[in-house]
Amino acid sequence: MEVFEADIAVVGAGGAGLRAAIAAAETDPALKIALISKVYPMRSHTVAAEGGSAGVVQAHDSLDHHFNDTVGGGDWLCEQDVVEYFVAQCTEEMVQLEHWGCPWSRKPDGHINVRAFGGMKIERTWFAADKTGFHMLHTLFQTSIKYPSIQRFDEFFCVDLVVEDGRVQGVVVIETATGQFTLIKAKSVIIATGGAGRVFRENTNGGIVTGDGMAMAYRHGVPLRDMEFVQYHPTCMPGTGLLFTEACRGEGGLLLNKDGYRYLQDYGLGPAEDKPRNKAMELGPRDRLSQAFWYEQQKGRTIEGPHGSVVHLDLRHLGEAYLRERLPQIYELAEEFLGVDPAKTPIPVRPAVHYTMGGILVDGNCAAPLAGLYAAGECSSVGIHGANRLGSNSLAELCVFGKVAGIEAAKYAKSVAPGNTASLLKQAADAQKQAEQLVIRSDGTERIATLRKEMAQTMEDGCGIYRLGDSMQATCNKIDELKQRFKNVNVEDKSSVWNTDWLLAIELGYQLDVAQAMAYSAINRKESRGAHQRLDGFEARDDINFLKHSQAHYAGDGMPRIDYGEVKITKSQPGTRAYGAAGEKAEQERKQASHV
Amino acid sequence: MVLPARRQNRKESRPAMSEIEKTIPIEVLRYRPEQDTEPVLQTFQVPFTDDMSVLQGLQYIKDYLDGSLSFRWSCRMAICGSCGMMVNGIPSLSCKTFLSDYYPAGLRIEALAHFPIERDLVIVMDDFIEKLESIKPYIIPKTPRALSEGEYLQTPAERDVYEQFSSCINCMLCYAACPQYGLNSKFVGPGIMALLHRYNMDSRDGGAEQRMELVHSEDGVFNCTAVGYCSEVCPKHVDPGNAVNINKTESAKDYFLRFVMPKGSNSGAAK
Amino acid sequence: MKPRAIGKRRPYVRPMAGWWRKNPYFVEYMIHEGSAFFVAAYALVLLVGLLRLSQGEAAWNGWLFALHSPLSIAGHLLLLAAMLYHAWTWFNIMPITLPPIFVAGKRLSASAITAGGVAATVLASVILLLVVWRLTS
Amino acid sequence: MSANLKRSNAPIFWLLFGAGGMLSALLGPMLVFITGIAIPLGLILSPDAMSYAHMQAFAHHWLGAGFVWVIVSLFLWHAGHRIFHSLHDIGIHAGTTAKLICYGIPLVATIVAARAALVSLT
Ligand SMILES: Cc1cc2nc3c(=O)[nH]c(=O)nc-3n(C[C@H](O)[C@H](O)[C@H](O)COP(=O)(O)OP(=O)(O)OC[C@H]3O[C@@H](n4cnc5c(N)ncnc54)[C@H](O)[C@@H]3O)c2cc1C
Ligand code: SF4
Ligand code: F3S
Ligand code: FES
Repeated sequence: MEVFEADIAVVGAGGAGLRAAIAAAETDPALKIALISKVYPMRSHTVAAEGGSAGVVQAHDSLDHHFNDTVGGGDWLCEQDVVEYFVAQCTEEMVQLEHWGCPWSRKPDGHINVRAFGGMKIERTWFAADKTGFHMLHTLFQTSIKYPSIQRFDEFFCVDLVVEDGRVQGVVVIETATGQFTLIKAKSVIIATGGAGRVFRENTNGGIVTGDGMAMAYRHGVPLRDMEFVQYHPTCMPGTGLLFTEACRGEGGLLLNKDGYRYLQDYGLGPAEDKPRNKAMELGPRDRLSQAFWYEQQKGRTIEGPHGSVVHLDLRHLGEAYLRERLPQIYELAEEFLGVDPAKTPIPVRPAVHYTMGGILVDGNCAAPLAGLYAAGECSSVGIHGANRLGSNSLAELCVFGKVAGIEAAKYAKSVAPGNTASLLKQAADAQKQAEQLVIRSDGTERIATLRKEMAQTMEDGCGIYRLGDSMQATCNKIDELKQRFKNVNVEDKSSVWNTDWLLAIELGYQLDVAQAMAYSAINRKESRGAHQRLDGFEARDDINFLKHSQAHYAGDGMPRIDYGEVKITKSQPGTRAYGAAGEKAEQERKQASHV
Repeated sequence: MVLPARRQNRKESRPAMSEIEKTIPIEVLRYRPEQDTEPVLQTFQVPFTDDMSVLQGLQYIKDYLDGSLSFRWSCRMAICGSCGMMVNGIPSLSCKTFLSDYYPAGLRIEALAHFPIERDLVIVMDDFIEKLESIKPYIIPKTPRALSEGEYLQTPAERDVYEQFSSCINCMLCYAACPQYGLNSKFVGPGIMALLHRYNMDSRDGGAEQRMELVHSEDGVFNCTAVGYCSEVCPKHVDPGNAVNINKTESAKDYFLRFVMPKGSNSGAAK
Repeated sequence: MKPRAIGKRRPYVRPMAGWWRKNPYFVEYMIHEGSAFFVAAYALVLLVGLLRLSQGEAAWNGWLFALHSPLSIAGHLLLLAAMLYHAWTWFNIMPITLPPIFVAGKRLSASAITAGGVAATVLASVILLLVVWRLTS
Repeated sequence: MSANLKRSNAPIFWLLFGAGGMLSALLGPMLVFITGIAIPLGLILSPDAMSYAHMQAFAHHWLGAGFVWVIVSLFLWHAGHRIFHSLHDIGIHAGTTAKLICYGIPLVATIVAARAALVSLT
């Protein structure tokens, strides 16, 4: 096996991984950084983010407002000290991206422009038309080319971490083009492999979003935190799940049921005014909007389409010219994929899985409990999203915590000596054997696609917008069963060059582990909070028993062990999560209460 | 309490044939370097619904008919740039090309033209990446600015000048469309020129002179004969052919004016 | 980027032979490139005329006479068609060759640029005809 | 990438090609019509428009002589450059030979036309 000696290995070259690699390279140009990605960096799913990235800029805004929106939006399951750090860093990171060339949309005077976003009290979402993630990713990727110490491993698939002496010391990768294995030795490893939305059926995620890094860390004993919190985005394309960004509503889009009625006013988000007000109606948080859809569907007030029930996202009143300027990609998506001209016809939408709030447990320095291991981006749980992420906080997170992870991993790498190559190689050889076993065996009977579809369906059935004990139990059982059946998986393709069948099988293994952590974390949380809503007697939030982070621990073939960790509260005591007029009233009361 | 019965058309693990009325023949150019000496066509009968993309057709083949078919894809929404292929000879993003447009005659899918085939529909894109890396695709500040000074000011009009060229998703359809690249792969080519031009046109950038060396060179823009098909197939309206051809004028100006105006007189960027 | 290992790879390079026959767009391209032969032919006709003119009246009249032959007229009709085709394709590709033109903050469309080129040809032709007419009547 | 950063000399030929292309697009059709169709057939213009006397007067002025010289040479530079590339396009890499022919003819023609024009001028 080939061995590559690096100081830092970054697994994942999406927004978080690239930002981390750049930060590490800037910390000390002498450090050798291996940047590994199973796809070329610009294919990473950050590319699909449309709406924008948060950072306080307006005079009447403040870090406190951003903090309160984030913590309240997360139903108080946030690490408040980390959120404080986060909101304080966002703007500088956005400016940094600007200096690196990100084509942010501008105001006529040349300053950057911001737009409204769901759950945010004041406009603070930086945007580059509706291709924000695309521009951020390309800016970061192209900027990373400037640093000679970053050695990219494009289209190298990571299959395992190597851990020795209680610390992580490298990763094992497959070169997709050849099927050959390489051990990348590193003194610290940053995981930035993105989310896991693909374990669900209808989702907004790209095919590569399969939770690989989460599963790798998990299998090495690192807990996955808050995995039951999976965000449904309320406005997605029926069938494919492709996203119509929240910016559609930020720009003034309306949600209508089959009677043309703005139904959100019936769910505590009103009153309905002509223009959506921040934190009200269409600009409520995603969990609430998706839940409202569910109720409308129950009441038979949705529209039946070929891919299930839909409501209408109405942009007509914004006019073609404005839509083409602010939401050009949305315009094209609607035209090309649905044959709908959004200036003339409302767009049919329904909720789909969008974001994994939980992930690899890390502290405010992005350090995991395993020495030398760091994580950043959607794969991590650094603690800012709590039970529900606010739109535009994730792209900002990639930058803020990508940078932290890069700096911290660089520091750590300088503090330890390189490991013993021989024994690391032995571990790598084991990992290779295990991965190759999938291809070598010829007696497998289970189709990859069948297992994958059954997994995605059962996750939707049991861990959807609303959850029940019985159906979650059924999902847990089903995932256990699928894990058993996976042992009998059949990889049809036996070749070495670009064997995607093989890689899909490995990904499926990762997905099953992550799905299991989600399902078991969900069934154990006997309350409703944020994106985790139950209808079986646990409809209320229970701060006494569950103002806690769940932590799923890997247990091989058995069911994961779930325990709980404390939530750090600094300045915001848990309150009622209210939006619309009720939200404004609640805020008034909180203010008065704090004055006396 | 029970959750509502799922939608009527809930998909079983394999779509029931009754749900899918039509079948379309898809011819795929296969090349497995470990077993084929040269590419061969293979035909699959794929059941489809009207909203299915060509990419979904290929996924159907991989999932149910032949797991060994390899192709790149990810976002399914025409933004990641992975899924470029020749569909009936035309460079296309397979995720935004729809099967129903080829019914009933069927369609032929091949790997992107002008690139070496690695395997099936996967091409070797090293050349494109090396070119991308070679053009300094990052801001070389005209006037350096500290983060504490905030953002550079850039008016919407200044942004418009380069915005279109910054929308390139690196899908390489334009390379598959450009015969001059096919004939001479040293030619810098349309997509990379769009990117280069994007930086040169950015009001924050002062590195144009460093990048122009490649533009002026024998591998530069004068390999282009203004075929224009690159811009025709570009799925993001980048108009890469425009970037190439504007730079012919720029390069020609420089070719003659360099005798009049010595180097470095109008740009401070050092080599 | 890390250079790729070879392993069992055997990248297949497809031949380019006959590429221009495989796509109607390229066929059209080759045809409009072919208009160059007609431009050259006409330039040679003129060159001969110029030479003849410099050789005196008899030589010139010989050339002029040749222009009157039906064969020459037919040939010039063909040349005219080719020239028109050349002009059309030239302006058709012009949007790609010009820097973006903004009029009142909006980018001039490709068809507007092409139309502008065609209009310029019409105008230039009328002027040329008028000048010739003035000079010779 | 081992980019060949040697400066290309193409701008010279490209400019001549472009100028000739533009000129032939703007004036080509009408010129063909006038000299090859209208005058021989006596359409619109008088049939003796190109009589020796007329033409002598025309070519005697530097504007007239220059006009013909520019048309002839630029048209040929345009055509030569295009044909050279087309040969490359269809896979004929005749190299120096093709280059000599495609650029040699325009060059010779430019000189010959200049001489003829000068003779007519005087
Ligand atoms: C459609 C859509 C729209 C969104 N819009 C917004 C928005 O407007 N605002 C906002 O704040 N957030 C938005 N989000 C969320 C946000 O974009 C994501 O959370 C974020 O981009 C994730 O970035 P990342 O760097 O963590 O991961 P990714 O960008 O997904 O990158 C993961 C990387 O890991 C690599 N990788 C994974 N597994 C392996 C492996 N086994 N071996 C090697 N490499 C591996 C991949 O190749 C990739 O490079 C959106 C998300 C989606 C899906
Ligand atoms: S210019 Fe257009 S066709 Fe070429 S790579 Fe970029 S997006 Fe693709
Ligand atoms: S197709 Fe090729 S030849 Fe030029 S205009 Fe486009 S680069
Ligand atoms: S799959 Fe991303 S562009 Fe088609």
